[in-house]
Amino acid sequence: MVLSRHLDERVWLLNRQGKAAIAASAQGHEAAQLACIEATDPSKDHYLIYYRQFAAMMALGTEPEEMLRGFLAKTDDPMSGARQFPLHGAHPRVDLFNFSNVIATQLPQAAGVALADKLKGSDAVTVVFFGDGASSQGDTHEAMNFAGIHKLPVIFFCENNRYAISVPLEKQMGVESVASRAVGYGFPGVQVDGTDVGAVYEVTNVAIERARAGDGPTLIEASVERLLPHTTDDDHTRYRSSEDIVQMLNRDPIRILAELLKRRGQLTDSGDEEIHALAKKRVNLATDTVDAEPYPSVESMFDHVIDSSGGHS
Amino acid sequence: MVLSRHLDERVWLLNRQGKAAIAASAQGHEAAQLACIEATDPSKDHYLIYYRQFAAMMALGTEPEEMLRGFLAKTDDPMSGARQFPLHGAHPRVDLFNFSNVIATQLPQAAGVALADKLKGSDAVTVVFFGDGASSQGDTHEAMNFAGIHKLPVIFFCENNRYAISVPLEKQMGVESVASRAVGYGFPGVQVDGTDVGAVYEVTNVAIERARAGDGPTLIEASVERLLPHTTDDDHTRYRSSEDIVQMLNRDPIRILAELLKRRGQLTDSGDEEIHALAKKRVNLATDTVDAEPYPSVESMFDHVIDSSGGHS
Amino acid sequence: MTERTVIEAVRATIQAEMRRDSSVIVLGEDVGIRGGVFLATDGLIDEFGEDRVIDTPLAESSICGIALGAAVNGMRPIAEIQFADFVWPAINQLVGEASKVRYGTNGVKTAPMTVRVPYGGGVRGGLYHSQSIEVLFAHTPGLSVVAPATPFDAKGLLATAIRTNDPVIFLEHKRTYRLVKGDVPDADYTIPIGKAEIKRPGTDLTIIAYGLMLHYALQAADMAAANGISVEVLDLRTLRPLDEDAIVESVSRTGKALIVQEDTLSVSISSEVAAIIGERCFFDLDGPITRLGPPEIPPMPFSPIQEAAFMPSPDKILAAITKLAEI
Amino acid sequence: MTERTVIEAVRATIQAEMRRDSSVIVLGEDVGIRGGVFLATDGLIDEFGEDRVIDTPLAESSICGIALGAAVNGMRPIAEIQFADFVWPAINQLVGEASKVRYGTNGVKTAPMTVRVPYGGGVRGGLYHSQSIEVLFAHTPGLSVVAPATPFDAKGLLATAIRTNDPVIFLEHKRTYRLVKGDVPDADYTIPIGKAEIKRPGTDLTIIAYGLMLHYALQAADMAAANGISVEVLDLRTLRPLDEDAIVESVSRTGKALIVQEDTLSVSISSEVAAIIGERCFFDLDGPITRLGPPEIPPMPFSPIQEAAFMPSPDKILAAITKLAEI
Ligand SMILES: Cc1ncc(C[n+]2csc(CCOP(=O)(O)OP(=O)(O)O)c2C)c(N)n1
Ligand SMILES: Cc1ncc(C[n+]2csc(CCOP(=O)(O)OP(=O)(O)O)c2C)c(N)n1
Ligand SMILES: [Mg+2]
Ligand SMILES: [Mg+2]
Repeated sequence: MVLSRHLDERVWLLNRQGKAAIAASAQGHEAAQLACIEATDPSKDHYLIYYRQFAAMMALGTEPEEMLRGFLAKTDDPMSGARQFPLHGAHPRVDLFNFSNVIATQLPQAAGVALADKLKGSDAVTVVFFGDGASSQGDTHEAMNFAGIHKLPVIFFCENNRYAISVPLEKQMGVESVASRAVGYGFPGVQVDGTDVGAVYEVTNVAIERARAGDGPTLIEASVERLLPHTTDDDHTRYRSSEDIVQMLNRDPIRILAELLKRRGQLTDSGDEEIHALAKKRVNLATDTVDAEPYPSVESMFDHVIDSSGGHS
Repeated sequence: MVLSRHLDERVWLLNRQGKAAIAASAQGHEAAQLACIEATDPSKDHYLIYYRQFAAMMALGTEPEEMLRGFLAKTDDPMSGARQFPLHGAHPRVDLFNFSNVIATQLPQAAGVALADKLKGSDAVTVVFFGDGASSQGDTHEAMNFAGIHKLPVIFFCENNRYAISVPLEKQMGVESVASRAVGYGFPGVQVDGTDVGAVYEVTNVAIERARAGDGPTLIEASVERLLPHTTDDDHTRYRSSEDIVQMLNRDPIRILAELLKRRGQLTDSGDEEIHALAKKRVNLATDTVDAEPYPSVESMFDHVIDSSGGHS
Repeated sequence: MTERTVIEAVRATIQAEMRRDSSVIVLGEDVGIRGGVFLATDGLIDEFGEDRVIDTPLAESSICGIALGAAVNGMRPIAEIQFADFVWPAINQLVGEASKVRYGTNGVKTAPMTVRVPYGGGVRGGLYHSQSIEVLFAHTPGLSVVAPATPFDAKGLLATAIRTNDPVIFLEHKRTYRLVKGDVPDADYTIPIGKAEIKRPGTDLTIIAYGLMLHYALQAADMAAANGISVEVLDLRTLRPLDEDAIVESVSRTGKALIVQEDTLSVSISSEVAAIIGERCFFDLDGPITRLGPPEIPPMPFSPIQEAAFMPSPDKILAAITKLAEI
Repeated sequence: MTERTVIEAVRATIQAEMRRDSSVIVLGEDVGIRGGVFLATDGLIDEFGEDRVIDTPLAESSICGIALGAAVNGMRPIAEIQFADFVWPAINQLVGEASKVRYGTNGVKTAPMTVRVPYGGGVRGGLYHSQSIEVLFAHTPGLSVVAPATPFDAKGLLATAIRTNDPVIFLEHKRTYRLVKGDVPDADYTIPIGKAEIKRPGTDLTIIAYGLMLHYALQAADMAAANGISVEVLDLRTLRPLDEDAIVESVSRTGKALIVQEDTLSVSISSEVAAIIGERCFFDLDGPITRLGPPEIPPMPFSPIQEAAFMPSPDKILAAITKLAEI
């Protein structure tokens, strides 16, 4: 979590330096992402992420160098070879992917992935991440409806940070909670404090067990804060009040967790500092390494448009 | 209701005679449609219908001749001049329209119509009709969500006949009722027996008052029976069990209403027969009239592609 | 060898592919017990069960999105869009997503899926059961688009489509379904995507067509032959990638090209074929590159009189042949 | 007269039209207090309020469907699609529905709506913030498609679009937003839809382009002039209906045509322009109808090196000019 935070901060710095074209940050979402992943089994489960899944990708074993290659558009970007925005493409080691920037397309795709597992008799679970903004899309409805009918092993994990770029929740929906929609599809919808690692782990665990047992989907809505503007191209002081910003900063999951551990005596101040120092060092190392790496060749952009073998099974 | 039924039957006959290319029937849906319309004000309200709205169109004052012109593709088809399937296009006298055969597109359109009324300060209400099948479409979700946010004066009137062509309800949704989804949008959802004119009138009336008062949308789900196959191109014995068909026939709203009125002493057997005889006569007259009418010219197919005036306001 | 209609060839091929490969599944509206509104999947649910023949809710975007998800997880889905006119809600999942899966993941993921789309008019379908929808798909890198016109081609190309490791849009002209019959080998065979075929050789001019228009072109060519004009008819069969070499070879030889199309001409397959000819056959051309299609109005009126006036016909094609031959 | 960028011209025009006609409303994602991600609607919510400047949920199909419904009930909505890449979910409401409202109701209903779509690449947008999406719209009867390349044209055409009684797809090239500046009259004026414009006269060959490519073509024409080649540059400005007469007039005069396009060439605007030339200029042509565009791969890589290699550039255009001039 701390490493993810430091690397995330570094990426914004690299953007300000003109090295990274664009970045969306997971700052504020880390606890939700990490705790959710913790309850899953990366050796068989599937993860359909979206652009804000920085911490989730790290939790799934992506190295800092690999993360940076995406942002710096280096040839060895593991997700897409620098064809796509950072975090887009498919992971080489775990079944984590994010085909596009187009909001909510991943939800029907997740239902399809889960359908295939059901047909294969696999007990793998598909976790699909999305924001509150994505909940407005027709695809979200269609995906949940289908998953409900077929009791598919899929977890709809909504990171509700109350904003779709600048559009606040009350302009996105006539209700308070995304989770309230689950009743309309015939499966449980749960709201959880997304800054609370324990709570998120618990509800995800229940959902995973339910899914593996063949009992169908769960919609989890984790309330989180988007600590930074939407992306490096945004300035949220244009549309967030200063009270909103102050309150939001109080819900930083890293501070919350550190304070909790300290209260419990599981973390000392110096231990905390050491963790941060180590993370910083790791980030520096990765930055130096990746900075020196090559960019993709022009020729490689012609690869993989369609199956060059002629494409027959 | 009786006239609608007889004319509807005639249309199927005309199809069997090779005169009407295709027909979808409202048989079984009549009570729901008529009672709903009865609670509205055709002088100002808007109606976005779909292909099964035969009875609704008649309740809104469409003459039998006008109905038949659509089915027989005659030049004076009031809705589209025979450019479209019957019941598609726009009505010349009331604000009733149905732009396309594409299921559920009318729901966002209805939200837009209602938005315009809200901006204009009009107290008109928009009624949009759709089937259970349409409830699965993304557009339905998006429309209800928007209408809920802006508390738009729109009534979502679902005629749930438990089939989307051959697909039964349990393959369309993981829940029992479409109305249950309304809670996810922040407005009331009501289930009503669509063979019961009084009940439908009641719930629609409440919804209309709510909408006119600026309190927002209502989702009404009327359970009805599709007494005939999906269209004249369909054969429902391929996919409906004989018990299902027998049970369904017991829910014929015309029989139910006639029996109720007779039980109450408000209708005699001979009175009933007379109504049917009159309706048949009217239908015969209309058929003869329209049969003799001309088909559209080839030249007229070039009209109204875009504003021929150059299109400036 | 069995004589089959186009729809019978389609059905038999789906069945054969499902027997051949257990990862082939079918999904769409009414594809189960109803067997599809055109009966392309008739009986399949009895043989393969509800798991592999899935009646979906009425929601095209998710039909294609689910097919895509299943495809990247080991299945070979065949999604059916009930009528081409209803494919628009699924454009985002097909053109936006499926086309770029392989490219956008740098080859890590692939989407072996076939989307069957019954299209075209002349069936009293009016504005919303007659549309041709090939343009955008044929424009999009990463997709293949196939449009067979005969039962033989339908079988060979559908087998290829299903076995292809990338998304294929498979267009079936509704009017040909029962109208067009032909001998189809019972044995397994495939036809490569991207290969046009000369369906009738000739020397004076080349007609380029696909789908229903192929048959009208062949009829017109017969009539022209009676007038001493020798017409070659090239069936495109695949709309992406176009078989540029076949087009260039034929037109360079005959010196004249007439492109016949049911779809609106503006910005269409016919435009691309004309552009290929204008660039690559320029020095061999003996006459203007000619196109014949419907008027530029929404396709197509429900009125039978107007529908007939809207559609290109053998007679209209013959007139265009005669005019071009005289230049 | 004020010097403005393209985006400033767009913003000022929306504001002027909203002042002129109270039925003009704006809706889309982030168009309110955020002013749109490109600031095309910056400040409008302050002047016109939340009723007329509506921040919608993230749902493009309904943005367009709601605009359509409002349009048939007396409003003149301007819907903003945040990036062209996200217009695919709305195809059904635009191509399927809006295009046929007037036709399908036999003229009883009309849909005076404008859909603003920021499109195009060269902005490090990768596969999903760089797309060109004009093809399907330009193919569809009932729609008008406009693609201005200068601040002057943006103002005149946007005013026309908003006042038009039918749906207009208004394409704004993202790369031109701040890059391209020009004098814009402060007074009200309109430019008719369907009229191309010669942006640079010449005699040896005609380049036909629109959007960002217009500017690259003008640069290449300048470079060619230094080599003694006189290039005419025709700006299409409207993609549906194409100004066929202007294309034919220019190419017939110069005898050679080079069509330059950022969008994938296959089945595109460039194809249609080539087809028009191949049919109507055949007897005046002195060389093959030539097209220059990107490679047939998904547009376009995020990698800056690959993005640059993907895009047509003034240098590549110059090379094509030189080659064609030598024939
Ligand atoms: C279909 C689509 N429309 C618009 C956009 C532009 N866009 C990118 S992110 C975003 C907001 C998403 O908000 P949310 O889903 O809440 O995710 P968050 O960024 O808050 O985590 C928008 C509108 C997009 N990517 N896709
Ligand atoms: C988008 C779309 N997909 C498919 C169809 C084909 N189709 C026509 S009616 C229908 C079933 C509709 O069922 P429902 O909404 O329940 O209405 P009902 O006919 O039962 O009244 C289908 C699948 C269509 N018209 N539009
Ligand atoms: Mg959000
Ligand atoms: Mg139904």
